[in-house]
Amino acid sequence: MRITCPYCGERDSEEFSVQGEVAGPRPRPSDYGDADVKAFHAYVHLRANDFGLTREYWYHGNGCRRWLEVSRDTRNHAILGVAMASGAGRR
Amino acid sequence: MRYSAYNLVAQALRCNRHWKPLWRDAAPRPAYDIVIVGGGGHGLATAYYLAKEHGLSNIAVIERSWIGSGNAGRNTTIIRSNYREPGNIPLYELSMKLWEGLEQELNYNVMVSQRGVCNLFHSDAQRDAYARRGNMMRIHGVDAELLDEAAVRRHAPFLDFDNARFPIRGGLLQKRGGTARHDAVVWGYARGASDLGVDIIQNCEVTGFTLTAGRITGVETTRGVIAAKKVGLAVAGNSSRLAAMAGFRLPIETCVLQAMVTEGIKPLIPGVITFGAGHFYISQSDKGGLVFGGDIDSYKSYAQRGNLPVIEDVCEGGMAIMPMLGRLRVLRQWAGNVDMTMDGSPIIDRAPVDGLYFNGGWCYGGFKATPASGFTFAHLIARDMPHASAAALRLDRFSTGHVIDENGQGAQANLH
Amino acid sequence: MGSGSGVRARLSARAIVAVLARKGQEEVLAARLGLLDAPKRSGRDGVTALGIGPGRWLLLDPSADQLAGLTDLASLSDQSDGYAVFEVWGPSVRAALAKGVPLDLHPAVFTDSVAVTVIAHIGAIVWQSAADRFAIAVFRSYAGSFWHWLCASAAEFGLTVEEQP
Amino acid sequence: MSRLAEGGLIERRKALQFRFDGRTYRGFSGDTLASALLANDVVLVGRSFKYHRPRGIFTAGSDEPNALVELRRGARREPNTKATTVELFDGLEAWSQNRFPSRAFDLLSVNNLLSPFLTAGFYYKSFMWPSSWWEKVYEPWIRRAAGLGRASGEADPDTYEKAHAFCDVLVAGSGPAGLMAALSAGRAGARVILCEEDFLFGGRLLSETYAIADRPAANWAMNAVAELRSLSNVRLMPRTSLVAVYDGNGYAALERVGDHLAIPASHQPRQRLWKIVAGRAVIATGCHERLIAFGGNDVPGVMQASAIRTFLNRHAVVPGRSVSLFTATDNGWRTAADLARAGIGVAAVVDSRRHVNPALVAAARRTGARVFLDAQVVGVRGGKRVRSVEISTDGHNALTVPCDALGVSGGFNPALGLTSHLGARPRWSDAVSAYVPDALPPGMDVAGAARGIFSLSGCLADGARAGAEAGGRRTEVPVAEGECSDLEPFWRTKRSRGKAFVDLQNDVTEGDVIQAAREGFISGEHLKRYTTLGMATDQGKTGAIVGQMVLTALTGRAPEDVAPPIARPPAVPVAIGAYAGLHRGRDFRPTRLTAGHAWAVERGATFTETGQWLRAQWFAREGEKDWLETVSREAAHVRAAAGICDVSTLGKIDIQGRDAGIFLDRIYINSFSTLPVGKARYGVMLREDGFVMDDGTTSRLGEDRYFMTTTTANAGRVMQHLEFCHQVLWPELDVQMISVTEQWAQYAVAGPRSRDALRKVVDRAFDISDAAFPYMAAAGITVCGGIEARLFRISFSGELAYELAVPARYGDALIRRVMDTAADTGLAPYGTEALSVLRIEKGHPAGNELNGQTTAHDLGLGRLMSSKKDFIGRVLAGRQALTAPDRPSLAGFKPVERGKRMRGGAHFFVPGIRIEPDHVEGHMTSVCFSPALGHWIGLGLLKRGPERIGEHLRAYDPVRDEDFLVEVCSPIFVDPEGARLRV
Ligand SMILES: Cc1cc2nc3c(=O)[nH]c(=O)nc-3n(C[C@H](O)[C@H](O)[C@H](O)COP(=O)(O)OP(=O)(O)OC[C@H]3O[C@@H](n4cnc5c(N)ncnc54)[C@H](O)[C@@H]3O)c2cc1C
Ligand SMILES: NC(=O)c1ccc[n+]([C@@H]2O[C@H](COP(=O)([O-])OP(=O)(O)OC[C@H]3O[C@@H](n4cnc5c(N)ncnc54)[C@H](O)[C@@H]3O)[C@@H](O)[C@H]2O)c1
Ligand SMILES: Cc1cc2nc3c(=O)[nH]c(=O)nc-3n(C[C@H](O)[C@H](O)[C@H](O)COP(=O)(O)O)c2cc1C
Ligand SMILES: [Zn+2]
Repeated sequence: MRITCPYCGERDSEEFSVQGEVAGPRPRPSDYGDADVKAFHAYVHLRANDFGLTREYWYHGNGCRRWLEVSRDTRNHAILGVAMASGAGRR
Repeated sequence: MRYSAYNLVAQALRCNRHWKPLWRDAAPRPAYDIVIVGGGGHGLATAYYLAKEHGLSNIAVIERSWIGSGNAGRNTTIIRSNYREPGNIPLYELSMKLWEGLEQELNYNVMVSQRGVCNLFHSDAQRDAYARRGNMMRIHGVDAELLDEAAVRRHAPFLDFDNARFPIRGGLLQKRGGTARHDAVVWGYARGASDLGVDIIQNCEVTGFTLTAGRITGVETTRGVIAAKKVGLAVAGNSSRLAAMAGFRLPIETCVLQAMVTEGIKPLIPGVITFGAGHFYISQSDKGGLVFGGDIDSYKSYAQRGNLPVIEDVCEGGMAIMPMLGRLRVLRQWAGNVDMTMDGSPIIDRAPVDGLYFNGGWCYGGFKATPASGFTFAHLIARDMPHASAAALRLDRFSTGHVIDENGQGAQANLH
Repeated sequence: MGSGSGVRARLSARAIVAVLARKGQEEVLAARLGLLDAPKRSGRDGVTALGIGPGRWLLLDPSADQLAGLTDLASLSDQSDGYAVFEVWGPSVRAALAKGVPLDLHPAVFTDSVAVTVIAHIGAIVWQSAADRFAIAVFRSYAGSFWHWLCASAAEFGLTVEEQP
Repeated sequence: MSRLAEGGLIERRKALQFRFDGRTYRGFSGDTLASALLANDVVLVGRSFKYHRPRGIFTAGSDEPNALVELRRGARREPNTKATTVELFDGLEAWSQNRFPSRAFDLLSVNNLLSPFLTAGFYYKSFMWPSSWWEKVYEPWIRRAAGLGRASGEADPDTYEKAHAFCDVLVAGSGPAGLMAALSAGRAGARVILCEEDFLFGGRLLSETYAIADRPAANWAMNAVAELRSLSNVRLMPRTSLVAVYDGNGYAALERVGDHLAIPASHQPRQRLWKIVAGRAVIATGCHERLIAFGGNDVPGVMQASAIRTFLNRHAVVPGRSVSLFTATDNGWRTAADLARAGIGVAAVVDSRRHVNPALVAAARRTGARVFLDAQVVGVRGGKRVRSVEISTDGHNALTVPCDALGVSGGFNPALGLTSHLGARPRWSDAVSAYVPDALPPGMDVAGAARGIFSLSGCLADGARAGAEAGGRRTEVPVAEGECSDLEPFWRTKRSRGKAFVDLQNDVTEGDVIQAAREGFISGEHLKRYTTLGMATDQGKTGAIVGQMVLTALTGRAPEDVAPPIARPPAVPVAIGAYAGLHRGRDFRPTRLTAGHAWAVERGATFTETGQWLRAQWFAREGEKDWLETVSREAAHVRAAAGICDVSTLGKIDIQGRDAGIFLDRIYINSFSTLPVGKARYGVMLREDGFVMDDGTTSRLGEDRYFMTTTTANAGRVMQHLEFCHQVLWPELDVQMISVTEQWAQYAVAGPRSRDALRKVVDRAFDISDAAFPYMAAAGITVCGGIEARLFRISFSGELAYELAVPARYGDALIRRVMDTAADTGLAPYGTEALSVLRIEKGHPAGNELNGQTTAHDLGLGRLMSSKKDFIGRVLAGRQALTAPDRPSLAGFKPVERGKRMRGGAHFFVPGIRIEPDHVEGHMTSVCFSPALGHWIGLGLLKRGPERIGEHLRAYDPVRDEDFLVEVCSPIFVDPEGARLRV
């Protein structure tokens, strides 16, 4: 698989590690009670795991050390877009 | 048709003209008491045990393609119950016991080969971790032996003890572990279930659910709506797709797991051997091919194929400990889509929708669980109560924190 | 190693300072030091800057002057001891490097490029220190393993080791 | 000898000797092992997989199902090697396989008689009675009988390499299509790689008697290759198979660098795996001629018609004195014509078609061959070699025609495997009666016979087209001699005598297919798996489709309704060694060495692997009887005097920026923004799921600057985590970080005399007295006369201790200097094992406790959890199961009978209570012999551990046959007040 890092250019996926699906923004805790647990549970564990278009966090660890957000098609591994992940998981 | 020595001779004398289909290739009927989605090992075993253990008969297994086309038909066939977590051991050990009687149970030889599973360790810390695991197994009545280096040398003298980057210090051996003939497991359960009246419907994809007042009343398929009082999901890598149809999300990401087989050779290695300082495990099939694999291709995929880096990684691991593999040739590489959970352990539980039951999250290790998964899932569906051996495999364990994380990797699916 | 000398190599000692732009200061910093915020070789006044990530550079042999007064623009971190830098050249240099460098080193493609990458499982930074002359920086703990890889890869062409000038 | 007096692409002046099954033969440079065997009249080459039937040579290429041999001897033995792909070299040795005792007389050929029982799926229906026999009798027997060749069982002595290549256009295959594609791309200046698995370029052109541009085709090919070779933008790679296609225009190719030599040349690998990134690829891999299912189609002497032409035209080998042909294509006739031209008798040409180009028929008749149209071969006589064929024109009566070879042409399967590696499925083409590529992966094109174009002029033109479309330019297509290439599908002879094979290597017969269908295996994939059709080393390239078509017909379907089983990589089998390249044995992974490594080696250290690092584990002294004595001595010495330990492998991260403190507050469970400059603090960080991720000390070196340390094992993961948190979660923070693990060599200097020892190197300007530099102080200093350094007063051992860091180039010099100058303080090196003893004695958690399953509370660190701020993991650490009161938590243990040696991994039980899962109280995580206490001690996780001090428990360790009582105690065994730290 070849990933075009916005900084480094096209590189083999070997240089990257993938963390998994972009799970939406990190919830903002309020009182650290049940509601927060529920929100964090969804954020940390539950995944759409889409058949088709998905967004994943890839880390260019053997490159520019940037976290990237990669849009891919899980049916055929086609890469549809790569962007710096800055702020994607912001609250 | 029962298989017996007599029968084999009789058939041979009649030029093998009178064999019957192993299972009926059924067309869907409008309604069933229970519909199991997924004609892999787990779905078929579930149907078999529903009929056999719970006396139910109005059951269909719905498979979108041919039975066994999923992970059941593409795994590296390792069976073992050498787990560490108390939530896991009972299920895998029940499975092991069922494997041990399966050919008689099914009157079908699934070629269970208990030639041992040896997990190598390479450091003192790893030895202690394996001792912890072995002890936990023994406490659960499971066989486990901790081998020192000398014992490993006797067990597998061809390993590279002297020139290894990560020297082999010993191994955890489960002698009862081994392999089974994966396709035969599918066919054996299909035959058994079909003989007990289960309809096995191939080329029929579930595309949705019908619900009344929040309760499942059936499945929509590419061959029409099929009504059902209860629906059980056993679709492995496709779990999340089915869950989405029913309106919920799972703690699962579907990743690629690859495997390889070499050209067939005369017997070379005993049982299963796994490398503890890299990603590599290997066994030899009855046909002579060395079947091996390693880590998952950690990205999400439904494509049933992987990429080169993992293959290189696996072969490097192989050459790190078994340099005699060098000239043996990889004949074929393939992959499956594995349902990786956030703690690396499976789920057998009621789904958050009434009438729907969920079995999945088997990661890269559900083949060995096939008999027990079917057995306990059938129990859950028939009795609406979890079977004791699968009681810990709950869906809500992620929100309560009762996770079953064998390797302590945490909530990242592809790390398990 | 081998016969002939299709590949020549030497270890090169350089002062290396990592310059990491403070938040929002990337452009100001780049302008101040004449840097390109890209995986390129850049810099002026005798300093070579290697772009290793957005807003991140390694400066080779910078002078104290150049580093002075950057406090609000950048965080500096001395990396002179963190890397072993190898220089390799010779008629077969590309053929030898191809055995591990996963980059297109064709003269028309890899010119003023800097690439942080991985070679034989070893993280590395690759650039051209002169035409047809490649510099490869690896973390110093890997120097032995990297050298071993280089020898194995260059052996068929003949490898000559040159002393540092 | 069956060698023609002249002709062929062999070098008759270069005679080569080789041995097969112990006998010596001669061949020529340019031969394959197969052609050389045939030239020596060796027709019987091996025995088949299941029935042990005699087998010969069926093809002339990598689609060979039968002629598998064990090549080379000793550790270089390669089982299952296709004789048709082995380039002959002087001294080659090969043996037939799967025969006992010999190729000519094989005892297991009784299986042939048992064959009514050995049909599809027989394993699954049998070997069940009595059930206890399975493990002991049946399975071992099945395994012994299975497999073909024998592996050497010895380490492969040769080396392998991997390499990267990049190009605009990658062309696989150098037949007319591939050559034209390469020419039109190459002439236009594109960067072209042309890889060809054969040792000569030219593909079928080397085997045919066509003319191209009025020259013999082989000459045209050589000219084309010469032109390509003259282009600097074109790279020609002979002996290189394109083996796989991966995502993103990635291709893998296997170059056989040294396989044509007895042993690889010096400094050369045996094989090289190329990883190629290509803008475009043109797959021009040709086609495989397929077999026909008829009785005896496996007898040695039965061959592809096209293979006969290869042996004849390229290798100048006579495949038989009198040859018959059984064909459904014009290709069979062409073979007859070539044979006749070479003066070889053609006994009969049997064509299944009623209508055949009259010119072909007339030509064949002129050679004296008997011609049968609308006819079939229904049987082959001969055991170890064809003696005659039985031909029937009406399906009932047969006529026997003597001959000693039979060429078969049942049609062609485009070699399209590579086009389906990314999942694309081919489609059926009625026009050529074959599956042809349909949708293709991005960037890939297919040309020539691989695309179902079977005429020479068509292949030339198609190659030119593909090359042009891939970025080349239109190139003139040379005029080729017209070629007849009609065919009609023909799969099987009805009512034939004897076994009709559809998979020669796996011994799958037409009968097996019929039986499988009867048993319900009507999906092609089921058929494959039930019968093993197409699963052998040739992947059924010549026959599987015939079996599939038999099934298709039986089930009343048409070929377009079914998909043939998918082809997977590799296109040809690839040695495992090639995928590993250099990374085997000790070179499996790189080794990381600290700056002080050489010094430790000189001091006689024993090393241990920690991730990729090697760390000194202990420094044995003469006379010490075992490691335990050494380690105890080292640990005791630290407590008594002073020790020095290389801790450079700890992860070190330079964290700067205005918001560095805030950032760390969010990372750690405890607070760091409040840490004064010049101070260090122990910190614990969680994963977002609430379990402990890592720990370490982090110091504040300036208002905006922190220096974080991580455990060696987690250094990479923590760095990645920090960058995630910064870049993804809180990009608004002004924080910069970079690993400085490699920049600093760091030594722990510990023990009551550690300050004295340090004073020998710390420059006088720096006061390191307890008052000036108290516990948890951190500062930049200089040592040895002006060398920049960092000093931290932190302790893992519980003693007065420091960690001293210097730029790594001084790491070696520093330790030598300290050891020299501080000799009078008794300073002695200690390794990781003593380090571990010291920390266990102090109850500090490390790897075995930071196992990813523990919470801060479990480790007794719950009090550090701030309730005043949000931090990673805080919310989920509050989950019910993570806060349950009876979670196992950290406690200390000592054996009740003090002489006992405790073991990590033992489980705790209350004495007198049954050993069963529900009664497990916890387990021992770390143990050591404590020199301070004079007995073994341990740390463990025990339910309500801290409340149970004094209780006796069983430490149950069945895998090591141990079971004795231990006493629960505080995890801090030495100096619980921490007085020794602050002196
Ligand atoms: C390469 C590889 C190696 C492995 N090695 C091992 C091993 O050595 N040991 C081990 O224990 N485990 C192993 N596993 C894991 C194991 O194969 C799986 O965990 C297990 O097979 C999953 O259960 P199953 O058999 O029911 O799944 P599957 O066979 O995948 O069954 C699921 C079925 O559901 C069907 N389906 C999906 N969606 C629908 C729908 N909408 N409608 C109808 N049907 C649908 C699928 O077509 C499929 O047939 C391996 C897996 C892979 C991929
Ligand atoms: N007369 C007929 O009926 C008939 C039928 C089919 C083909 N043909 C003839 O066959 C020829 C087909 O030409 P073409 O160029 O398409 O094919 P080709 O068979 O001439 O060449 C294909 C080449 O690809 C190589 N190859 C195969 N797989 C490879 C791989 N994975 N990696 C690298 N190399 C690989 C082969 O070794 C071969 O040299 C024409 O001459 C055509 O006339 C004739
Ligand atoms: C245990 C096991 C052994 C296998 N042995 C062979 C083999 O000997 N020959 C072969 O061609 N394929 C073999 N395969 C691979 C299958 O052909 C096939 O690739 C795999 O089941 C996945 O299916 P797919 O390739 O159709 O997707 C084996 C697979 C498994 C799981
Ligand atoms: Zn990058």
